[in-house]
Amino acid sequence: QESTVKDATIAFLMPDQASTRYEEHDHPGFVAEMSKLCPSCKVLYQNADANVSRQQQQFNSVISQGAKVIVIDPVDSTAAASLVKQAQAQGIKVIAYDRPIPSTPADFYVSFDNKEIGKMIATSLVEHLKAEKVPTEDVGVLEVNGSPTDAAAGLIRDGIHEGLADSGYKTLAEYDTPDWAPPKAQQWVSGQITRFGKKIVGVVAANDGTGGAAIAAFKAAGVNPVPPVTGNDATIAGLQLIISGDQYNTINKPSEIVAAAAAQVAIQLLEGKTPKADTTLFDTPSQLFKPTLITAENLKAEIIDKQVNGKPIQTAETLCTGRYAEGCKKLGITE
Amino acid sequence: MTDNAGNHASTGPLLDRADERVKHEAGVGGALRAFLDRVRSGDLGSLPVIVGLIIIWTVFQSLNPVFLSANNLVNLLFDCSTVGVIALGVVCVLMVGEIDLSVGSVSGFSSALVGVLWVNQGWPVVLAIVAALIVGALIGGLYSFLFNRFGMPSFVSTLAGLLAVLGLQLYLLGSTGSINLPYGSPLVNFGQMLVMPYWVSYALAALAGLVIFLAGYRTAMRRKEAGLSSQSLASLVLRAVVLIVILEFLAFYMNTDRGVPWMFGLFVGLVIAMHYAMTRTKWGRSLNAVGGNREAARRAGINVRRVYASAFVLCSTLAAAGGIMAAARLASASQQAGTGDVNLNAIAAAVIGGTSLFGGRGSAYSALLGIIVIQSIASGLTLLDLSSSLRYMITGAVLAIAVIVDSLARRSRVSHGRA
Amino acid sequence: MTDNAGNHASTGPLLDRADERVKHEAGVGGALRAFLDRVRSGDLGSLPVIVGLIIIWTVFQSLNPVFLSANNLVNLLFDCSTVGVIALGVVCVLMVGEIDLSVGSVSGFSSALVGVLWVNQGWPVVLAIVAALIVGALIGGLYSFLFNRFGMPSFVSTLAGLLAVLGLQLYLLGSTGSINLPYGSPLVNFGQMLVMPYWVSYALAALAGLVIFLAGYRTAMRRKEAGLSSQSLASLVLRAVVLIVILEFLAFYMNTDRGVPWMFGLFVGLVIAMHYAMTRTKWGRSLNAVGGNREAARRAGINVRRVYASAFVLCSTLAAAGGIMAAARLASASQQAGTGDVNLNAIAAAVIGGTSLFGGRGSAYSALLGIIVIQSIASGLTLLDLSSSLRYMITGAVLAIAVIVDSLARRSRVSHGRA
Amino acid sequence: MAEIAKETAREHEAVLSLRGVSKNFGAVSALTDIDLDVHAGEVVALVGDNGAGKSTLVKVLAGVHQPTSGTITFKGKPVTLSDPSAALGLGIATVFQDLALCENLDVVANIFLGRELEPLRLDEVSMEIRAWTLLNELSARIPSVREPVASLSGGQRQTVAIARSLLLDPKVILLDEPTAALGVAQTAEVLDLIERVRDRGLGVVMISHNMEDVRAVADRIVVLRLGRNNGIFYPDASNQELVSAITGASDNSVSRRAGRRRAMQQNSEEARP
Amino acid sequence: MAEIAKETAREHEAVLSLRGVSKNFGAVSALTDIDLDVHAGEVVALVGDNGAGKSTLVKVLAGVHQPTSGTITFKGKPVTLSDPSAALGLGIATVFQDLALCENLDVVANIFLGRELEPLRLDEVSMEIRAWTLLNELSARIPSVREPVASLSGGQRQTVAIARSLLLDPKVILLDEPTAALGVAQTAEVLDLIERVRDRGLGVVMISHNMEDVRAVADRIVVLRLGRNNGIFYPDASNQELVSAITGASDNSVSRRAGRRRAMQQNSEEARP
Ligand SMILES: Nc1ncnc2c1ncn2[C@@H]1O[C@H](COP(=O)(O)OP(=O)(O)OP(=O)(O)O)[C@@H](O)[C@H]1O
Ligand SMILES: Nc1ncnc2c1ncn2[C@@H]1O[C@H](COP(=O)(O)OP(=O)(O)OP(=O)(O)O)[C@@H](O)[C@H]1O
Ligand SMILES: [Mg+2]
Ligand SMILES: [Mg+2]
Repeated sequence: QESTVKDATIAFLMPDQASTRYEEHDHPGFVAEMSKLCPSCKVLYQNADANVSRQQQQFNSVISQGAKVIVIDPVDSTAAASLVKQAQAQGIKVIAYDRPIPSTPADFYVSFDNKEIGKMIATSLVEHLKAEKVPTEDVGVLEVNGSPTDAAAGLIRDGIHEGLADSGYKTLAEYDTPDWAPPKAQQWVSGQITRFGKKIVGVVAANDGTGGAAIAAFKAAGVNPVPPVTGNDATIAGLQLIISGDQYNTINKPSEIVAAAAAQVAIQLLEGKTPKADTTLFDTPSQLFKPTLITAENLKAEIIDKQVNGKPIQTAETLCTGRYAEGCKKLGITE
Repeated sequence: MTDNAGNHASTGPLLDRADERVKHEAGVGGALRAFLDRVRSGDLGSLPVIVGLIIIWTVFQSLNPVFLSANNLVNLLFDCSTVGVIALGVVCVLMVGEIDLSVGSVSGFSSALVGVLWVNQGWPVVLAIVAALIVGALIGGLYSFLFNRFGMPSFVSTLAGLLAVLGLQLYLLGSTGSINLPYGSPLVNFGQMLVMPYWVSYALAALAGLVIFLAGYRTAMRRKEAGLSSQSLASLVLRAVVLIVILEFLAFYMNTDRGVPWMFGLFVGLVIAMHYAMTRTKWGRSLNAVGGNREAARRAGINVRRVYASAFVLCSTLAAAGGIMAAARLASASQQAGTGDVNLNAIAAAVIGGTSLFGGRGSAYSALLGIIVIQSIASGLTLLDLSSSLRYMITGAVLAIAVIVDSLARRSRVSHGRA
Repeated sequence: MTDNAGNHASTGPLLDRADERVKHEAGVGGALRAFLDRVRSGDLGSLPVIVGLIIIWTVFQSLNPVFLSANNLVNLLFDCSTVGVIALGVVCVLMVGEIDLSVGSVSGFSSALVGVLWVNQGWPVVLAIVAALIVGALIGGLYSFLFNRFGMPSFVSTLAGLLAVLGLQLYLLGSTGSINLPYGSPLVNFGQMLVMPYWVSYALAALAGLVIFLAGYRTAMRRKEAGLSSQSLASLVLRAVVLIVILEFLAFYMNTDRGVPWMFGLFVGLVIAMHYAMTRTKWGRSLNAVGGNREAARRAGINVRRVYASAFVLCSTLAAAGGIMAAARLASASQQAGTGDVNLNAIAAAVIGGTSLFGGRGSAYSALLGIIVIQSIASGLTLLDLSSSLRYMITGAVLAIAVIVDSLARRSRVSHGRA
Repeated sequence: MAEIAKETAREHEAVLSLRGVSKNFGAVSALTDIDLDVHAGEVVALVGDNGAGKSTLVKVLAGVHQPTSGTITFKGKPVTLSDPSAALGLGIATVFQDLALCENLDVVANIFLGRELEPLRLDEVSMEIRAWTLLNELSARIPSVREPVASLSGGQRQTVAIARSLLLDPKVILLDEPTAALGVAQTAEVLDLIERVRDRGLGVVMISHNMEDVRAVADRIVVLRLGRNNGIFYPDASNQELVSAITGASDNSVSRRAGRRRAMQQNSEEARP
Repeated sequence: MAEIAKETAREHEAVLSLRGVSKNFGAVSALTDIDLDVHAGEVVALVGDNGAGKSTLVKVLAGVHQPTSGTITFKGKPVTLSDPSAALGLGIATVFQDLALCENLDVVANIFLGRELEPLRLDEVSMEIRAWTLLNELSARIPSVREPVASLSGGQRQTVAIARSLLLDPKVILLDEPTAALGVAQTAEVLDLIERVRDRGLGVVMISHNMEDVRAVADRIVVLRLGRNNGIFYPDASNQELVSAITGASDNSVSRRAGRRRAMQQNSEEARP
């Protein structure tokens, strides 16, 4: 269903490199949908590398290049308000993507909900612990958050707090990982293992990188079995750790779906239509997608078997290399 | 001991032209020939960096014609100003052979402070800005205390400062994450849209040329009177005219779009003031001397500690100013402000512009030139659709190329014995 | 011109004790007195840093008794090794008065390379490691080419390298983000759990003392024979015994937990090798000379370019090695590896340990001491429940305090005319 | 040691006087118990072997080093010279052996370092004229005063350092081997200059290894040896006397060399018909 | 200019010879069209005013600077001295005026810099012994050879630099004001040393401002003036002759000073009863 819009320029501004999703999933997904809807349109892609002023620069630059719609995943949700104002003053539409822009309503908002993600991984871990009948007294979980200077990490942290709040499990200690750097997370978790030893019954880590680091810390300390560790982003490394039984869960955000939705909204805005909204968040018409929680149980169904844009999220070949082949067999991914 | 200065104006060779081994050229033609000589021997000042810059601009323009559009250049000027002011402070500490790794943190902290005091606490904006500048100055004062009193290497003290001040910034913004500065307030307008009225930009361009000419003329007259060699009137006029033409053209080109940002005007004003201070005041002399040979400066009776202190304080204060400008530009004081590559960019701008890390060599203009190089690369690359990995690689490569020209020129200067 | 070395052993004062203005002390008591004299005059080597370290340890231990537990110390040793190896390379470039800002990127890139070649491409692990080290060396080679051929300041070339290599790392890992290194593989075991068998650690501790004693004894004999002053047997024995006792105790304490990690053994081995190379080989002499006075070294016929090249190559290679060790420790090659504060920590470790940023002063041990200081602070703080903002502030403050002791000592050395 | 007639013409109170000054560097005692007096209108030559402590003594007087013990009296008042600016403030100008110039600055800037004309708007023209005047007075041949000092020859630098010290109106001038790198003409100018400033009533301390120069301008010759006072001589002391005070032995390489040369000359004279 | 008898005893081919060598630094021509020959077993003294270009010439010969034009011939073969190691490789050892020592290294390390014994396991004991021997030969008084050179006095450093140059077995030694900072005893030793190496058949170029020293050891005196050759003299030339070649005028500050002093002495003698 090709649109009537021709030759428009649309910008797609992503925030950082902390996970590969933006360049591996969001951007390709957006471009794919766009080329279906409007083959003559031009998509400008930029990644701000977690730098607010660079994002501002990129924002100005795409305006100079004649972008009429800007899809932005803000590095700093609060600071992006001025960008929205600036664009809207020039008649340019802004779609907030992934992270909301609370103080100034954008024209539309499509997203997975970061706070929800935090809550999901935490709740899932708690349920798992309860199912395993881990007692709540005298033990607790560690919480490894994202970068202290990253607003998205703050949202995830809030979600995790919510998820852990009434679980009965104490939070033994929590840590904001500078720059999301796994080595820092590892060093911190190692320290906590020395401190709390067997008291640690689980780790809520805000992404797969820090989760993997927590696992490495346990392995290095000779803890066996490793207590359940969460993750987020469904990276290959994270999925493989789930396959090998080292990591408990991760979050799959089939970003292609959200990206495609953003593309559709962008075209509708260009056509002058009002895109259909599910709900309104921060005065912004919004469309929210629910991420999927991945554990060993549903990994095959959600990652290998489910098709997004005609291809699976990951293939068995990429995941089941080398020492993961065995785990794959156990989960029924490969024969 | 004797005091018979002046009145050598009689006959014979000029006072400073007595040595027969030195070739001298006179008049406009002579000035040109001397210039070519200097090009050949590699004594070029900032010319090589400018050549590097022109190469970069040509390449980016050919890749995307938006690059040299007035609109994009105006954005470039806005973006240069914030880190540029920080780099200007860095030039000061580099001049004395020290370093400040915490300029990024200090800039972020001062923006947070302005946000908290102004928006959250309701102070008048001017007071908030002054408070932030004072706090910046105090941080610099602390470094200079650690340096002068304990001899702590500035690399270590400012690294500690980097961490501690970042902590303060996070602490200040802790509950809110980031604070939006009110849109439409004078500060935000200044950072985002305020440009000079056209006539002001034209007038300033003309003024610059005029001042250069008058200062040159006055000096030339005094030198002539005193029996020293002096620049010819023709070459003075030529220089002033060329300068005015270039500046007026730039102003005109910017004025086809929004115009010249006041923020950039402030930056250039600070650069010029700093240049004056560094070259034409006793303080600047001391700065150069301490950077060149600390012990010699001390033996000349210079209060070395005070010079260090002034450099550190100035650097932190300018970093704070740069941070406030960045906050104005972004209309927000955020936790990310000042993190990431602000530090490295500010120091790199100074170094790329030609200021030495080892002290005693540098100029205020190096901050201006260096930051324009860095921001041109950044801006040029945002106009190309590149993945982050490619962007990093290309930024690195372009940076190296931009500096190779300068390095080669400096090399030839060394081989001509003028390092 | 003459060649009558040797055989001054007859009568009269020793060859190097002829000057009556110099006080000399003999024997064990004398050695002690000389030591106290040195303490008073501030000529202390690494003692002040060690004092700073002890202060930090005491404070952290009193805050959380887990800090000095063998378990935590073993973790500390593991963590020190990775950045420590990088810092060791940084010492090399600092020695010649240059800098390498890209060690972090290079370490991250080499870990990515090992991940890709070994895990994804199925190369044998040793080959992958060798390939990564070679690529590291090539990067260093490129810097030295830019430096020697174009005279590009290393600050700029390695800054460009920082960006370009980071781009390469992102590109390599682009499709996967991060690569898990297989648990249970020898590399990961090496990085995570491999410790020395108890007898090896005890034997190595004893060996160290023995080697020190024998080398000292041989030198003392040769010096005595040649008519030079020499250390007394008693003081040699004393030193060796003290060293052995300390080392054996440390080994014993570590062995109450897991034991001494081989990775730390590798690090210390590299430090000792580098120390030997820097103090006892012609290359090390050249490194010191070039760092102290480049022109003097050149006039002495030293191939200055080769010395710079060796420093840059060694630095990048060690950075690559450090990156591989970090990947082994984390069991993963990730996009974040080497970013963040790896650069700054590595350079800071060298500087805190006492290596000068200006060249010509430093030692391999500074990497060891400096990284222990930095990691002790980090480790001590992980044991306290602190918010990020407080953590940053305290890290900064503790860092400053740790170095103040050294700075004070160095100051007193200057005022005693031994800077 | 001979009395000289001029003695009475001079003020008797010393401008600068040292008592029991010692200076240790770690285990090395560079100066031990030094006494020294400098009167107004007097040239005191300080001589001694290499490493005798002459420069250390000058640095103590210039405030560069602090003495380990001992007292310094300036115009009758005890003073502590805690740093060079204190010494400069009292009117003690110094030309250091290692010159202490800023290589990155040009000649004018070096000459006026620390005492620039018009702090807020340097008067470069007047400074340049003054610099040329001073340099010409010293017969220096410097191609341009606007080149950094790094490009000057050894003697040119020394001239710049001397020119520096003449700028203020000092009470005492300390010259540490001021003519070591100078050409014959420049040396003659400097010796003239020393006599001129002496005649203007300044106290001058000059260090030199050139006995001829020393004898030419000095009113009193103070010998240091291994960091200790080793006698005071007057210009009419014989070379032999001076040299043996300096080297601490009458049989030294100087006398041996002189002896050898005499012998050779005699030989060749005898060999000639 | 007088002939000397020893002439025939020497080899006639020059070890080192320069033709038409010029060197410009930017707009300054430091050397213009210099010709110079150094024979084996000959001491050539290079004299000239400050800034005459002597050190520049030595640096050209040592490979530190590349000449702008002109040819250098070593043992009859034209050579390009592209860097100091090329010159050292040919056997040209140099003591520079600015000494070129590494202040952060100790005396032994400086003396042996670039030619350490046993590259992979420095033989510190032998090096130290050798260093003491060399230094004692030069009558140096150095408290300890294990202190960094930074703590040495000016003369001590110069001795270290001279000791350095004796280490290799050079064919030609270039000495740029080797005795400027030396005490009387050390100067005598160095002059002795120059004669010894000359007698061993080495070519020696010595720069000095001390005419007495020059005349004492030089076989030939080459005068530079403002970067040009300004005549060749033999040791028996009169002081007057030499000085006017150096300064370029027979009425110069040296002769004026000498005249004044003579007049004064006569006055005072006349005044005496
Ligand atoms: N690197 C350089 N750059 C520019 N000019 C230089 C450089 N080196 C020397 N000169 C100039 O060349 C001239 C000759 O200097 P040189 O050092 O050879 O003199 P010199 O004869 O050794 O004098 P002196 O007796 O004072 O040591 C001087 O005028 C000096 O200013
Ligand atoms: N900063 C220092 N640290 C250690 N020792 C020093 C220091 N300065 C000087 N010395 C020592 O003090 C002694 C005296 O040095 P000084 O420079 O005063 O000698 P000098 O009389 O000036 O000799 P010269 O005639 O060679 O210039 C020397 O042995 C020297 O090694
Ligand atoms: Mg001296
Ligand atoms: Mg010279």
